[in-house]
Amino acid sequence: QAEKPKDKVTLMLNWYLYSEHATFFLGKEKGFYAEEGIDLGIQEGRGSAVTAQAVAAKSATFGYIDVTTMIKAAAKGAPLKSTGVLFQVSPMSVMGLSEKNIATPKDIIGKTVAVTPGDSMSQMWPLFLKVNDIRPDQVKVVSGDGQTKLNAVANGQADLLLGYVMDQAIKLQDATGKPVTPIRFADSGVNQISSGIITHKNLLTENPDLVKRFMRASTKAAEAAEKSPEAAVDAMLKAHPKAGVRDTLIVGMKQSVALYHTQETANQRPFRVAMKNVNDSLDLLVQYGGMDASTRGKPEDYVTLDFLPN
Amino acid sequence: MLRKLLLCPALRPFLLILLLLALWDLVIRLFEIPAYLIPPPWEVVKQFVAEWPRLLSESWKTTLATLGGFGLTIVIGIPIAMLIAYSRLVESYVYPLLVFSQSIPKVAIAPLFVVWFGFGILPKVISAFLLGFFPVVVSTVMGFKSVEPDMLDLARSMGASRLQTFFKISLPQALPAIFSGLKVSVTLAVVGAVVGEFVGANSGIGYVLQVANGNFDLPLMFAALVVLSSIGVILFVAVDLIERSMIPWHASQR
Amino acid sequence: MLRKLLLCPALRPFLLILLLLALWDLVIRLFEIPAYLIPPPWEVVKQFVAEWPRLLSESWKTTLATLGGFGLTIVIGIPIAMLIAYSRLVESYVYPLLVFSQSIPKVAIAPLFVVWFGFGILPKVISAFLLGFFPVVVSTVMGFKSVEPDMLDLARSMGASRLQTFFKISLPQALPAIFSGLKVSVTLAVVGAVVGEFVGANSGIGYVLQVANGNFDLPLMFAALVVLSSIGVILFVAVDLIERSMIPWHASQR
Amino acid sequence: MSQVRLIEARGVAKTYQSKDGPVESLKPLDFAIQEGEFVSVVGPSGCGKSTLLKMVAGLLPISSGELTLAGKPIEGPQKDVGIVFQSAVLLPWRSVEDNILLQAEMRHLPKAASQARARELMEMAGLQGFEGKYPWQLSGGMQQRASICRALLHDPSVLLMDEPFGALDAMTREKMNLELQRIWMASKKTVMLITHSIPEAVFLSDRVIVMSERPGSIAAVYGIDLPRPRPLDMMAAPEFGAHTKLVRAHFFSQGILDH
Amino acid sequence: MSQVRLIEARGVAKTYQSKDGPVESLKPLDFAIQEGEFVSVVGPSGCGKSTLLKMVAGLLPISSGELTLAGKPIEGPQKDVGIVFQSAVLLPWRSVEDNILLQAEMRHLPKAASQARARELMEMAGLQGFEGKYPWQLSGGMQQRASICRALLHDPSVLLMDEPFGALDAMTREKMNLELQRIWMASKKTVMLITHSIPEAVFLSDRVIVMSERPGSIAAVYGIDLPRPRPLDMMAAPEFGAHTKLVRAHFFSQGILDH
Ligand SMILES: Nc1ncnc2c1ncn2[C@@H]1O[C@H](COP(=O)(O)OP(=O)(O)OP(=O)(O)O)[C@@H](O)[C@H]1O
Ligand SMILES: Nc1ncnc2c1ncn2[C@@H]1O[C@H](COP(=O)(O)OP(=O)(O)OP(=O)(O)O)[C@@H](O)[C@H]1O
Ligand SMILES: O=[N+]([O-])[O-]
Ligand SMILES: [Mg+2]
Ligand SMILES: [Mg+2]
Repeated sequence: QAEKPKDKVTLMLNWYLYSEHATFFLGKEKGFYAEEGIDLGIQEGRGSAVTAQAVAAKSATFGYIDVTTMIKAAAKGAPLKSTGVLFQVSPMSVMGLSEKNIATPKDIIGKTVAVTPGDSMSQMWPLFLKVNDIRPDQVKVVSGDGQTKLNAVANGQADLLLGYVMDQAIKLQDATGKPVTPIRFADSGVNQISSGIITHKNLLTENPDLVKRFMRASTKAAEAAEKSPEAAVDAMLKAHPKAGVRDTLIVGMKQSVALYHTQETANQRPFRVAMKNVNDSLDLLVQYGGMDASTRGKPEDYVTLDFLPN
Repeated sequence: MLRKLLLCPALRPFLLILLLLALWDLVIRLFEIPAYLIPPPWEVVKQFVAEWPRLLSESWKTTLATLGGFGLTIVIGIPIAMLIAYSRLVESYVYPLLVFSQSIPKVAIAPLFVVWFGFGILPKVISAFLLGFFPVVVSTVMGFKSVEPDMLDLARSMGASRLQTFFKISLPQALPAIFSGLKVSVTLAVVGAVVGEFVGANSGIGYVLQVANGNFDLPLMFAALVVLSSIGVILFVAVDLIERSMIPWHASQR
Repeated sequence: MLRKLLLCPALRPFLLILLLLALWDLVIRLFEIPAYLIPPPWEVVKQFVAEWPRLLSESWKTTLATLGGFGLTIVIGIPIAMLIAYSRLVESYVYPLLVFSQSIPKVAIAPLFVVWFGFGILPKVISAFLLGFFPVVVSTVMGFKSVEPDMLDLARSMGASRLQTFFKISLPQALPAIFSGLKVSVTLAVVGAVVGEFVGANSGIGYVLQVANGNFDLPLMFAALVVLSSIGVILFVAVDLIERSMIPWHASQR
Repeated sequence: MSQVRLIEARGVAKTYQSKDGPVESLKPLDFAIQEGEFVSVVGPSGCGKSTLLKMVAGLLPISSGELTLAGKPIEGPQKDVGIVFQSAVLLPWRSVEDNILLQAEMRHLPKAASQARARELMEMAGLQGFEGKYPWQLSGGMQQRASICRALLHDPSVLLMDEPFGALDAMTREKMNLELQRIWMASKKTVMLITHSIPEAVFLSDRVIVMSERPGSIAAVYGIDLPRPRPLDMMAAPEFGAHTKLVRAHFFSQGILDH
Repeated sequence: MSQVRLIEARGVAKTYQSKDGPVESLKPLDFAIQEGEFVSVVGPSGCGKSTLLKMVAGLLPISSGELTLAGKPIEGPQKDVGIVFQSAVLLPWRSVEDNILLQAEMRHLPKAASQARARELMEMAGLQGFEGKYPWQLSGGMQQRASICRALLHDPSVLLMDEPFGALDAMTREKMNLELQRIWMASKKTVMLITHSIPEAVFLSDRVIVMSERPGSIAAVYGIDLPRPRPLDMMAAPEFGAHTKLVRAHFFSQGILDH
């Protein structure tokens, strides 16, 4: 086995290192990738869109990004496909400091919400309001980038912000030292697939074996991470001591693995998304996500489960 | 003949736009850049036409913020430059502080603006001001320091006050330098306003850019960038025209 | 007496730093700014000391990228400015294009750099260059256009070639203006390098900033900003010293 | 003529500080100019005449000695003084007329009256028709004449002139000499005139100060007791010749040039 | 003296275009300067002398007529020419010596030889000791002398000088006059000299061109047939006086000034 030349593979993440990335470090530490003859390099990213473009340009072999972003790019002609969806439950949520007693969607009425214009959460926001029978004019919206949203809530200019449960919720808590209550969109039935693995379409035909091996290793890694989020975080911190504060990362990682399965896929291995879930996400993209209905296509155009282990 | 045609002032903007589009198209074909990286020009033109009313109204807001910041630049930057040029003490303390503040990327601190200035036009104006004012300060200091000693002697011999010397001698002589700073400043102010809109605003071209980015709508994003650049060009040309009318005596205008 | 102390060149940097820290502390106390918005100075100093080796090695990478971009600025910006100053045709086409490109916020297009240039030093250098070169072009054009007609007559009377006139007459006379552009440029190049690091680099102060930002480690973030500003100040002072040694004849130096 | 010492120098010297050491420009000088007196200064190029004039004007600090105007030490620019610099120093962004009116603006003089006077002076100097032109549209001599008009605009009681007529042709120069004499006699100004023309110095002055080569010192002071007003043809008179000869002889005795 | 017409003007006129309409500066002129000839131009201030000189130098386009040098139309700056401008035009970033050596640098002359010649010329002009000084550290007259040295550095066969001695005192001026005559006689240059001093024009020239008031035209041309070399005391000779009187009389006949 030692003679077998290893394939150099780059996995480009969606962002700088944070909790949900720990999965891949755990897989690397446990040697899952090496076993598959893969020499894995993990590359930090600068947003899902950039990683999508980089993978499309073959600057990276695989990407770990928000699959809906990839779908938008693919609809515009980027030769991309997802080979497995890790977050099948959307981490999107609207959150505020617990002291404000905003625990249910109805409590949002009359409050001020900070959003980042154009991002996937802001796009699903109207739907979230609709399914909860809240009129758009019953909430006040202010816009800002990620940091601004946190500042606004911490400082009282806004009561709530749209963010991910495993990301902003923890940051807000760390910054203010006060507990935070997130209201998940998914709990109101507004669900979209989220983080997953993507790659260039050509790779699927040129080197299907590599894709299979990579997905096999990644599946094992995800399973290991589900079992022990702490070990995953420790693996990441071992590789990158500056990646964050252990306790915080562990909280985030626990939140992350909770998104690995919907009820339908509860008994399946990670990455095996239900195509109905993908289809629903496409519907949402067309209705709310600015996707042109003529380019919608079928779930199979964007996601394939053919490379996943059984 | 061709030269004359190319230099004809009425035709120039159109030729320029054509040139730009041709260049763009050429680059895309030459490097085979796919549409999800850089959209082809006609797609952008299409989106441009379709979204025109919205782009227009949003660009108006960005322009307002830019002008506000640029106005602050003039009102604050030039007097500061004056003080730096005239007082060694001020120079040795204020100048380094300005330089210090200048190397901080505004995108990194802009999120704080919202906390202080809310979500209105103010944070944009301040961001535009912060990006724009340093070039004006540096150029103006240089301009004031280049004033010929002979002319200052002349003013002193007339018993001119500091203020008079400033307004009648130093300022006119420093004008070409000041305007060179203002030209840089005005284009940076546009960038500043947009950065301000990135971090906290519900309107403006920066907002459109962010939304387009989120939707992976590259044609809209590039249309917005074109609008932005056009705002920059128009403001630059306006400053240039003001310069020409204010310093017709300068060697560069003879 | 106090004035003398304040002006003493050896003490000045220390007094300045003290002043800065005091100001910072004052602002925080005065406006009761919570630590999650702006950390108190001593926290930053602590983090600064703790992370010093890392900050030093990362800042070195940022400085390299800055210098690379600044070098490009000089090598590309000044010749372009020359062409603009000497040819009406080039001026009427190239100048608007430059202005056009200038009003695009680099943060908006920088992500494309990653796709094209990867994660090496190249995207940082290019970003530093793009941010820095416009001020140099504008100032240099102004400098060349301000050259006195008398001196050009002198050169022509000596049968000087265009190149000779440029190097012996126009360039020296434009130097103060060029340097004023370079000073703005060098601080912007620092910002450019950092913006480049934001979008595509795994090292440098920009990277530290982003990571600190992601971890909500404000003291580290501010320590990084201080390092960044210091790089800016040092480079600015270096350009200033070169200026002083190159144009001791100028009115501003007498 | 009153006998009040308006300008008085006691041991006034000047050493310029330059990067390669001090440059001694003027050895200690002693002289006095009475109120209403017309004094010319002649001397070889580079002997320090302009330096002296700038110190009297309060534009250049003295290095040692005592320099007083009306008894008070000169420590900065003086108020009631008009200066013609050796170079015209016209502001390129102002028309000829506006350059002349700068004097009025700086001194807050009434506008209409100043304008009228500016027109008058320009006519006197032969600049009519060029009021609206910019300095670079003028010939060298015209620029110099414009700067003379500027110095006269506010009718100062002290006039300091550094080779004001150097760029003028003989006729224009003689005409300006006559004008200057007329103005001086009418308004009894105190005048200090630097010139390279010995006949001009003799023709206009009550006294001529002759300076020696660099570093400058006062070689001699000659009183010119010719009657006033002096017509141009007085230049042909033997007394006039005697005076110029005296000054000239003094010069050549320094052995600069064998005659 | 050879009889080759080196510089020839036929109907040369100049009208400046300015924002408020054209300014006629020179009416059509006809004149010729022989090779090796020393010609002076005198005329009232603003009559167009500097304009004429710049056109001969090829620095200013003519508005109409024909202007040739050695038979070829002057269309740009000429090579073998040395020019002294009315103002010194020294580069502020160069020392006096380097200002003079600029001429050598621009013309790619050998460095050592040029340096030696520059030192020689500076000594001739009384600038020794100021080689390393910057222009603003010189007196007005010294600046002018430096610009004369620069014009002579490359030993041009044609010398165009615009009031080169205007800022010099009488003695330095006479000394420079003698030097110029010596240089001219030794190297047989063709010289066109603009001056405001009629004695200087007569003393130095083969012919004196007298111009009339603005817009300038040629009022008269006088040949000066005094023997060479001319010592300074020739100025006292009656023939000399006759010449100056002729020129001067011509001037005053224009009624500029009653004598
Ligand atoms: N700023 C300066 N720095 C150093 N030396 C100077 C400066 N200004 C003048 N000098 C020197 O002082 C001396 C006298 O200069 P000044 O201009 O007073 O002479 P001047 O008598 O007016 O000569 P001219 O008749 O040529 O105008 C000269 O040797 C000159 O080099
Ligand atoms: N650039 C210009 N634009 C317009 N008019 C000009 C320009 N240069 C000179 N003139 C005009 O041309 C005329 C002649 O000027 P010129 O400098 O040739 O005179 P000059 O005979 O040399 O006078 P001076 O003896 O005073 O130097 C003047 O009336 C002047 O106003
Ligand atoms: O800070 N920026 O110039 O993008
Ligand atoms: Mg002088
Ligand atoms: Mg002239």
